[in-house]
Amino acid sequence: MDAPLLAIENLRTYFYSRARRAFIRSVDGVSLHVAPGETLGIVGESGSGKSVTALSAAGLVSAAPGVIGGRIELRSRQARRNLLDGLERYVRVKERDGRITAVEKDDRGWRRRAETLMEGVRGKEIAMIFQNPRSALNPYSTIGAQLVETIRLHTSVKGEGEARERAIHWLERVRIDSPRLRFDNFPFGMSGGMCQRAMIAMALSAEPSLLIADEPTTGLDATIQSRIVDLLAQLKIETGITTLLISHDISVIQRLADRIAVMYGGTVVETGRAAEVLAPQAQVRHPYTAALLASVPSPETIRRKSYLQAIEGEVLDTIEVPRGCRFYGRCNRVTEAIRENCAGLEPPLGEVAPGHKVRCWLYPATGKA
Amino acid sequence: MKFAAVRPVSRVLARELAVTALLLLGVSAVVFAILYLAPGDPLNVLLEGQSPRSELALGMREALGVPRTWYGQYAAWFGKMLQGNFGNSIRTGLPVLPELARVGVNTLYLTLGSLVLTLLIAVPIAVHTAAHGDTAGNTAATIGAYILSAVPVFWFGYIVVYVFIHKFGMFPLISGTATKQAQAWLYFLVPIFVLGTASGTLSEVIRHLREELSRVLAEDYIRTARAKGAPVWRHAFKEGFLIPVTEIVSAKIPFLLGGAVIVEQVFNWPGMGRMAWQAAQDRDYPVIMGIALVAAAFVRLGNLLQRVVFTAVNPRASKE
Amino acid sequence: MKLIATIAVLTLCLSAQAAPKSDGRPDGGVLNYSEYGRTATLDPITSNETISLRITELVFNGLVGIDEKQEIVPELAERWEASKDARVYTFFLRKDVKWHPREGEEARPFSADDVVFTYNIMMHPKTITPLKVRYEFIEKIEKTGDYTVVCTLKRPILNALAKFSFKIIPRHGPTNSQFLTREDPFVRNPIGTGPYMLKTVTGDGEVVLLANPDYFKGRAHIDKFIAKPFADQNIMAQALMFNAVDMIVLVNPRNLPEVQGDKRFVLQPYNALSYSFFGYNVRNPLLADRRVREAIALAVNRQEMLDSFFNGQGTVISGPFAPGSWAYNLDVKPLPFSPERSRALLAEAGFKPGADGIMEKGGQKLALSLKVPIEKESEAVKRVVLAFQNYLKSVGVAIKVEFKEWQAWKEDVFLEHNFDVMFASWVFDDSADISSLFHSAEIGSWKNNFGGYSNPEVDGLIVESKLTLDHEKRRTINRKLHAILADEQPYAFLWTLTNYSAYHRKLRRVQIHPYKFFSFADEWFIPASEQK
Amino acid sequence: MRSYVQGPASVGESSQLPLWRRAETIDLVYVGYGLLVVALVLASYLLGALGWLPHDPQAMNVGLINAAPFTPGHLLGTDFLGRDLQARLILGIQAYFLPGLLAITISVVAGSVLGILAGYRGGWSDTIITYFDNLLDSFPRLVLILLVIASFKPDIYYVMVVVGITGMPVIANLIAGKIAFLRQTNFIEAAHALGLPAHTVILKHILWFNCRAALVIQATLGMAEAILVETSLSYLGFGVQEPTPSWGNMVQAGANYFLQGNFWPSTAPALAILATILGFQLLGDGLNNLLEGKRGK
Repeated sequence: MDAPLLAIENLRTYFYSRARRAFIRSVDGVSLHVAPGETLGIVGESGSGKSVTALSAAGLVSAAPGVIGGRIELRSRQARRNLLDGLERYVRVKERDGRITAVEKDDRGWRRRAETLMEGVRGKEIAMIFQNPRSALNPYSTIGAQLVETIRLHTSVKGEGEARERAIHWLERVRIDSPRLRFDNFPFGMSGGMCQRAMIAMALSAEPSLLIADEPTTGLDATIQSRIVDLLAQLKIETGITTLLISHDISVIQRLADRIAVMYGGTVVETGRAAEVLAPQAQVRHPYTAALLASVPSPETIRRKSYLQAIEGEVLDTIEVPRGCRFYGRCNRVTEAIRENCAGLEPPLGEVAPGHKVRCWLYPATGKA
Repeated sequence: MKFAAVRPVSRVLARELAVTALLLLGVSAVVFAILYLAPGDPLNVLLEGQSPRSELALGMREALGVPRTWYGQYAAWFGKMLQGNFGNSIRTGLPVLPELARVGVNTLYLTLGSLVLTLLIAVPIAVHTAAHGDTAGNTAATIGAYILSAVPVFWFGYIVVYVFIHKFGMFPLISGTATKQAQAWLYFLVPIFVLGTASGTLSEVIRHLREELSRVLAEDYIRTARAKGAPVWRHAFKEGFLIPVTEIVSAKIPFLLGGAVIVEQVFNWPGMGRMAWQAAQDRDYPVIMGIALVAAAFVRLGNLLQRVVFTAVNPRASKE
Repeated sequence: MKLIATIAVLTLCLSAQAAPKSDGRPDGGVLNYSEYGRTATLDPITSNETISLRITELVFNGLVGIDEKQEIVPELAERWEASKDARVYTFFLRKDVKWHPREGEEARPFSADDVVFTYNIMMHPKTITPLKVRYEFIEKIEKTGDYTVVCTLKRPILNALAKFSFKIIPRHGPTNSQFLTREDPFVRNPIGTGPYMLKTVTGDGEVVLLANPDYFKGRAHIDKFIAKPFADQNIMAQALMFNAVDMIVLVNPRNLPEVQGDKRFVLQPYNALSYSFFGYNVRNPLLADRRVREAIALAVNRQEMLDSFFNGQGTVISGPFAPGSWAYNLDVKPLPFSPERSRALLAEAGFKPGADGIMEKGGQKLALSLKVPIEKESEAVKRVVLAFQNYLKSVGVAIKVEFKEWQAWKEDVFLEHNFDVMFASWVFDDSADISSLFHSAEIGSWKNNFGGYSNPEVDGLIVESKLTLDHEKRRTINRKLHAILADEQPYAFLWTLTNYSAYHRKLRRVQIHPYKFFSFADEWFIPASEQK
Repeated sequence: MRSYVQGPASVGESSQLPLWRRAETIDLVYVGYGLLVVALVLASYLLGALGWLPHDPQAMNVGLINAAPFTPGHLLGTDFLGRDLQARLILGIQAYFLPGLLAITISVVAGSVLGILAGYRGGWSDTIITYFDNLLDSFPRLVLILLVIASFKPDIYYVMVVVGITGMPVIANLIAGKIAFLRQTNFIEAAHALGLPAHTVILKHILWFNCRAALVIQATLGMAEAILVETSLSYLGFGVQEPTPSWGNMVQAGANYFLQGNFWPSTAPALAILATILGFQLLGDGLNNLLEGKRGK
């Protein structure tokens, strides 16, 4: 595998709840990498930290204390740098038996540092699209204007007329109906699907190296969803853009992702090529992934008309993180042999097959995590 | 960002002017009611010092063309007002409208000047607080602004006059056209400085701008703008700044006009405020009616500005 | 003021062409003087505020004038004759007087027609003027020649001559020659015969007057007078201290120490013929009893108030006359300050202190309402009124102070007589005529005897004093009146204040008329060196 | 440099920390100072009402005019009539207390009624009420009050009635806006769907839960404005009349000596006004942040 376009190592992004005077450990040591041209799908229940990981990558986390550790290596054509370079100079962390107990962060200093780091990256190298498109577009200016703005900001095209043509070209590529007319429309006059297409056009018009799609189809009704997924698939083929796709909807991930990372409680519990992770009867599978797949109607379950199983228990409260495996509370494949480990010691993310890692004591690691 | 089509703005203008006309009618009715219900007779200011045997008083009423019944008086006044004749001041005999026009300009100058100053102080504090949250700097500035807007206007005026006299050795009173003092333009600024800072509106302007801008900065489309690497300011400007500023400006004009009455007294400023006080004392009802209407026109003008900006900027509004 | 019975006339000023004054003093310079409040109208007939009267003094002349020694001197009338029965006066007018020229017009000569015109327009029913009441004693004025005028009175009155100082306006002045209303442009842009001509009234109410080159008494020294209106007396005082203005007409008592301390300025006292008093409404049974009124007067320490509120600038009085005037009876001493006598008198009048310390008689508490007009910056009035309340509290008289807005106060006092005690001060013109204050005929709406005081003996004396032509006889009558009123106490007579004007030292030979202020302004001058 | 410390995470989901532990310190300071001022105002009102004053506020010492603070017997000096400033300062708030409350009740109660009518009922009542609001807003505040007083009586209650009436539109717009917002999130339809009677929806859900913070803030601002308006009127001579003391007429009386260099008689009451109004403003801000949730950031 050639060098990854984006490599996230041991990323930590915490928030602070004044109500309970405790850290919300949204992203608690996540390591991921995306190869050029590849689409990595991150899946997991809401609250598993997948969106926060994406936002951290794009440097859009504004709440306190925000990103406090880890590295985000970007190796694209124009920019090769660690987006969190020098973070340690602005953050001092106190740990007690492996758990962070206090954080001191120079917000203003880090924000200035991050701005310089992100120079020419955010919006240019890394583009993002969001969940509810209608509110994500500036209601006070037309779709065309917002597109032209991105083009003139990030591409060599500076002339007004030229940029306008380029924008219309992109509207065509996202298959918006009558793009010349839509160019002068305001967001409130357009449907959710249409807005999302405009968002995608806007993101891609900057010709980014990496597209981060944070729940692009959630919030759209079913028929529109599938059309947007088709569009993304189409664009992936046409542009070969490297994508970081975040969704809680497994069917969307199945459809688009080359590789998959399953996140739970702020950590990656399983990662591997899509085919392996989602294979119907794979022997090696993390209990949480299995439970996730079981709760989604697949042709096979429809054929067997078997009931879908819901995963009992609630989503992990990332404030009181348990000592051992985070899924232990809801795991139904705990055996006596590994119970003691599962309860007391967090399993490492071991490689069970080339490129396929699982964080579970059922499959003790063959290689290093 | 091209403004929305001009047609909706003109529609708003038409509607707004109609509403303004109705409101001015309302204002004149309210003022007339107050004057009519008030005990005492507005003509007494002239009868002072002489015993008005009934026929003399009657003689005077005809002289002033004062019909008997109240609705007669109102109708007469209203009829004349429509042709731009606001009647004559009982005290000075001058026709009211030209006098108000001449004097109104000074008050307009004072009000707008102090409005600009209030914004010059309030905007940086509000924007900084909204953008960077409560730093020591902007909290101190905010509290300082709250203190300034809690200060009695005329007392602050005296402080400024005192400082001007003893520290700068200059007397902050604009002399009339008769004698030209050297830095005359400087003296024009002093009352504006006082009304601009101590008119009691500073705290609310800051609060309104800060709240609106904070709300907008938390909107999704601002996050998209940052994700796009576009300057946040260009996206937040319309909803986060332009509309709140026009809203608070149009809301605060009545207060500034009120403050003007005091500042004009302290600084001997020949404005409408001072005239209003004199007229209220003499119950010079043509002048009071005139001032109420012109002042109401000021306020409606501010409101019109706000409506026009809102419609022009906000696409959804112009489509209604 | 001696009444000149015969025609002996000093034709002081020759009728030569109006030349510059030959008193060797320099002409030129500008006088900025400040006024508190703004002029309404600038003509002598419709204006009823002292600010406007001061300006008309500069712009107009009367038939006769009054000099610093209160003597009657010729002005527009060179000489005059009075008939034996003092009912017909003939005035022989100067021939060399010209009206101020209007733009582009020649200056028109002054003649008898102007005098007749002034009288007629003044008395027209539709003209609204405070002068009607004062000149109702004139029956008619006729012209018997271009420069002779004959006035017939309804009845002979004492020093009638002094009353002929009313200002004469040109017959080509007002647009409406029948009657004068405030809408008439003449009211704002008058022309007269006086030492100064009105040039402009600026946007913010500043009145600019230029010296009249053809003034018949010789051109005034100072080139230009500028009246600057102020809305705030503190600012006005500072304006003087910082040379924004050269003169203040009436210095507020609280600013006296500040101005006194500065040797750049001259503090010139002038006794405006006026006195302050607390007036009683004797319709109230409690106050009908003379002893109660005297008790109140005794309980108030007037000298202490004078010293602490007005720097002692004023004299306590015992009767309704200004101390300087001939009618004041110096033998009648003002009531002393003695709370004990006051309590004794109240007891004698049958009052016993109630539970709350307030005097009671037959269940009725001696609680009186004191009505005072609100004037902006009437801080001196507040001090006197509140001190009055404080003093009376110590003798068991409860005073409820009610500040009323100016119009409402006048209606309460002069129209509805709905008050127990009121505070005010009377300002005289030049004659000591107190008939309108205490004569029982003057009781009624808008009449000056608001207290409803009637005493047949006083009525008789007043009428007698008005009719006698013999000055000495009149003096004794007035002195008798003074004694009775001092005893009857219809008012608690307080004091007469010394008014102070303050002006920059550069102003020389400043003589101030007690009432009209600028009567001798044409004599004032500024040395050449200081005429910046 | 901001620091965050992980406390004992044992606090259960339900028992959130009490409001005051959760709030930003700055908001606590604001509300604290505000409540202190309110307490002082109440205390001085009681002191005044019960008459427990260091000196008789009306007793004049004509020899001791405008005495400086710390003169023997008068801690804060005396005013232009030699009356004790300290006693008058304590009594000075009394002039505002009841009239101020009157102004607040008028604007809050009447304002709410109008707001509800306009927002909830909508239709023609909305247009009429917006017309009425605009009408009241069209008057320059002080000129209208001046007119009423000069025509009727310079009485603090008249002033406060006018201040109350002209304060109605602000609250009416506020509530109508809130209702429009709630309608947008079809909160009101949901409440109806639950079969809640109209008055509970209005009173409990709209007014109490949603608008109470805004109403409290408007009330504090209303009191602040009442004081400032009276002070301005005192300068024009139409404020609270002597001999009753009010901070406004004390500042005015003292200001006459200001330009001559004697600052104290007007500075003392001005500082009192300043501290009180600052207290109301900060109380308003603090409550707003606590009740309406975190600032936008």
